[in-house]
Amino acid sequence: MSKVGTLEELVDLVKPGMSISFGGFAHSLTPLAFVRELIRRDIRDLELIGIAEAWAADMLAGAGSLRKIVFSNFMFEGFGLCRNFSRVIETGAVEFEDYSHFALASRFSAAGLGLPFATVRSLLGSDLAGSDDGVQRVRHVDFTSPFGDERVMLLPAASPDVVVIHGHRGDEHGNVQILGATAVIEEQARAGKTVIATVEQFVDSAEIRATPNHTVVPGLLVSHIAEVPYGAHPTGMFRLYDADYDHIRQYAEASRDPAAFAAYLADVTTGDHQDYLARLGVRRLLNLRVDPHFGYHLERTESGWRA
Amino acid sequence: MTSKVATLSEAIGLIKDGDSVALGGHTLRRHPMAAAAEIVRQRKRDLHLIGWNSGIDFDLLVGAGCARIAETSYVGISGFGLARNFRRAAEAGSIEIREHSEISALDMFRAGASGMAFIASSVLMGTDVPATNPRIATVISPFDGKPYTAVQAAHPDVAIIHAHSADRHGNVQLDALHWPDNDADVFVGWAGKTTIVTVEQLVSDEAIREHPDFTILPRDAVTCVVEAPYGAYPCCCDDRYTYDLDFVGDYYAASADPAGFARYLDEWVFGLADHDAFLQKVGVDRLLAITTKGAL
Amino acid sequence: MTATTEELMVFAASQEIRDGNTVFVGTGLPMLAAYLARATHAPDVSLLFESGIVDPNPTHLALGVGDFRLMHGATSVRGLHYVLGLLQKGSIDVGFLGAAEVDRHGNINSTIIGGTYRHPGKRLPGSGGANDIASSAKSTVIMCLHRPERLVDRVRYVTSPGFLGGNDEREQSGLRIGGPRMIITDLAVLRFHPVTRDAYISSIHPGVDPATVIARTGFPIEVPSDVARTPAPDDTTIQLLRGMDPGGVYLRGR
Amino acid sequence: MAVALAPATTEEIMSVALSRQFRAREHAFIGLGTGDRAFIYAVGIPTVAAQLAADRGVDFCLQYGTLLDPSITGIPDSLGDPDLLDWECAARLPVERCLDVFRRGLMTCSFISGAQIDKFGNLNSVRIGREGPPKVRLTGPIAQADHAVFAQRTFVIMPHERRVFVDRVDFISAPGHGDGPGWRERQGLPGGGPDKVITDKAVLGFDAVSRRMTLDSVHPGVTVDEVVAATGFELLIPAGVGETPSPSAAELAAIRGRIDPTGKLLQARIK
Repeated sequence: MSKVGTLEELVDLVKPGMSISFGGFAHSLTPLAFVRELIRRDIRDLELIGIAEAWAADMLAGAGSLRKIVFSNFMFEGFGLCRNFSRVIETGAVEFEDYSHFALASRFSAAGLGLPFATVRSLLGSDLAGSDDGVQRVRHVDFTSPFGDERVMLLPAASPDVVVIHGHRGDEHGNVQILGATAVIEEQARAGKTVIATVEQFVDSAEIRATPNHTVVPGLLVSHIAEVPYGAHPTGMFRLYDADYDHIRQYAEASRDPAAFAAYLADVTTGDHQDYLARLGVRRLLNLRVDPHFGYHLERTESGWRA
Repeated sequence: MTSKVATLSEAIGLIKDGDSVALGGHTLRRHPMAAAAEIVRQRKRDLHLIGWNSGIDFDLLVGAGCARIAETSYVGISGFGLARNFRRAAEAGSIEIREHSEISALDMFRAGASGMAFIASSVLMGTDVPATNPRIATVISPFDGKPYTAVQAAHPDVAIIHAHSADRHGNVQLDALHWPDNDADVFVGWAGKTTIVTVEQLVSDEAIREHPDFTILPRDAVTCVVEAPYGAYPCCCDDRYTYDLDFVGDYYAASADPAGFARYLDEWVFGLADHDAFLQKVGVDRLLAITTKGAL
Repeated sequence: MTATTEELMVFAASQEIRDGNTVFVGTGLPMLAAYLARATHAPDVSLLFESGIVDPNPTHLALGVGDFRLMHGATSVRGLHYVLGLLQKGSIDVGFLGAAEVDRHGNINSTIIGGTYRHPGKRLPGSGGANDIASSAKSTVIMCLHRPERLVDRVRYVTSPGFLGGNDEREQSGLRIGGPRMIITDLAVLRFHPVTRDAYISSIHPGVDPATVIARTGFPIEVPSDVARTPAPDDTTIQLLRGMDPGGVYLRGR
Repeated sequence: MAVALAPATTEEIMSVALSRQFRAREHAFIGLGTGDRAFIYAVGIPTVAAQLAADRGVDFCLQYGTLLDPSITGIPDSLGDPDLLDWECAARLPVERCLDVFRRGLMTCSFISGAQIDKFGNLNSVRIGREGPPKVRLTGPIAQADHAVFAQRTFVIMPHERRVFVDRVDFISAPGHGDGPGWRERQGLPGGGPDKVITDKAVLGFDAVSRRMTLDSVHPGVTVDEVVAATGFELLIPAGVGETPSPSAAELAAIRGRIDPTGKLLQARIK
């Protein structure tokens, strides 16, 4: 059976109530075409397990798609708070668990290795692993190493029902290649019960085999894959297109107010991804092109190039 | 170093009515189509078009009434057939055609690029071509007393080529050195008194300096550079994008008669403010469909 | 040429980096401090970013640790788990931390402002890598604004552990190494008593009135009459710094 | 067990006839024309002929436009420019070097065609109509003008029709033997000019003395009268004109099984 599907077919795999995790870090690599389609379908009651995919978290929080957020940090680097995310916690609309990056990444890593728990030193002494009314904030066990008196913290492995990643290119076998810093995508993909990939481009498998070092997630881990150009917009893809900072500013402004944000969501989820791109327009997409030397967008000024 | 970056409108504004204008590219490859459309948009007249293997670029300009002379070895729309606007103008006698073979056409650019007054060889002898073209004459070699064909150097008032990248100083690059027809564009570019280069992308100085051996025209050879993404569309652009044969087919159909072509011009050239508007009308989907799956 | 407050803070932070150190860097002033150290006295410093980027040589200023501008010239680009794993292994000499709220024992809160954990007045982004750095770097340098509501007796929520309740509480909790070395504010530099782990004023910035420092500290603190002044960067250093942030993205005071 | 093969097609007969013209060592130039019949004549038949000759041991260097010795088994689905970049070959020559191969006389043979040919083998791909604006404007001389000057021998491959085989072409875009004996020498043309004309009806050559076109052989099933009727000038017809040899079973098997299994070349099944 072919792993290749359309974006719509891939989103069909996500059911209400599932736990889900998205690849991405700050303003990069986030499968946001997938997220917009999730929101368009109004799939709710999801448990998001996330490290730094601020965009997925904030959009889904703002769309009311989430029942619970398990996370280590969501902020829009350079633009401040993720306001929808903050709002759903401040209003008590969702359950939540706080981790550090390493603690949560270690939970994914443990699941990927088939281990029952991760052993970390992070969270010792801090309030992250505290309790409220006798209930642990995060499931953990303070543990003394059997090889001495060293204290460590044990955290259960985390295996999301669905992990969705976005890559630079992939093939029909589900091999996914990603350039640049790949955040936690390797760990997430190994941890997921079902791994879904969207990629900027499909290429022939021979291309993949010629550059195996770029393959961050091998096809054996990926159950479904779709070609979705600009699938990370408004986040960027290193060496392909930069984050759309104008769009990010607009988003940050809209997210200050629930009504304005609802209007934003309605706009970006009208029609399918092709419609979304058509509304953005060719020039806007071209403006995100990267300089081939640096791999990110440069602005030309009278005196030279400005990042 | 002063910046040589210009808008397409500014660059094409350098062309005066009656100028000789050389266009790079060949068959359905890398013709400077965004520039050609802007020439039409600015309603230039009486141009003397010069090329070596011409196609939809010449046909568009001739069909729009911009040209008085067409000088090249071939005008056709590749697999589709004869260039219909060009053919109509030729048969109506509204355009003067100065014939070349491919070698003689390249020789005029090579001579122009390298400062030779002419290049003599055995091309075109015995053909009726020299009679059509004042640039071609017979010379008797003082060394062996034999006749040769002399092709006079071309120094077009304006030369326009489409390339892959350039920095703001005007250093122009192609993605690879050894694609077969690069050198023809190099000669065309060098030969111009004024040389306009449209590029897929303006890039940093560092990007150019990373592969200095890919620079086909140093800044001295270039008057201005213009960023025109998909600037060869609907022609192909090497490893960046392939041609849009559907678009070419529609063009070909529209060019079947003058009225149809006038509608084409209204819809695709005069009706659009600039190249950006053209791309927006073509649409993201269509551009993505022809874009090459890039190598990492 | 007079250094602005931000430039003074960055210079002070850069002085904490020794040549050959491995430094865990975040966005903003710490990033500039690390670049400055590398450009001056610590050419062999290695810089790590939680996004997985190892020792880049950026040409343009990055807006964050996930910014592609940080990718340029990196010696290695790995995952987040990989670089944070290096922390836990004990390979990081200095980690930089920002803080919405920090207390007299160097504990940091970057999770909530006001209210309780379950019902926060304002919810902040959360730990991210901060807790990991605070838990496992050999030493940390904290940078924050000197305001009574930010420099407090005890943080409302410990996102990133300092010395916890002081004395040897940090060690007792299982955190065997590390702890904050100093707090650099916009008014002063604070360090920690080796036994009690209480913060004290180590120096105040040039031109700052000791009374202001006392008034803007949210817990009782002394400023000795002979208190040292924080060393200011020379003109060359200031120029170097300004060249790193020509747009004044982080050095806003300019 | 012998396999019964369908009778040879006209294109197969033409290919085999052409293949027998080659010498021990050839550097042949094949243009990259596209479009149905023109493609079969300009690319398909020369390619098949060259392969058959190579099977017989002819040392063939084939040049397709700027590509040197591309792999024939890997002929792309389309000969458009982007596809040519992917066609495996020994070298992709800059077009300048490629045309210099002509100019230096390295090309032993080339294959050309046109809208008109006359009794001296002059070709026209520029215009129909001698004076004033053309009745029909054609594509232009392209590189054919160059091969016709420089190639040691050119092979003309044309459809045999009266309006194509004319007494005198309206415009010489690729020179043949001009107006007869000594003409090429007087013009200073280094190449040998047209050697054979292969049509869908016959194989024709040029008389060694008069340089006029002669009938060498008619294809199986074609009469001499039919050829004469399809020729718009007086053809020299030697006594006892024979029949073009039919392809052998081995040649047919090679064409259909190995050289052109999908009909790309001889049926223009190419994009």
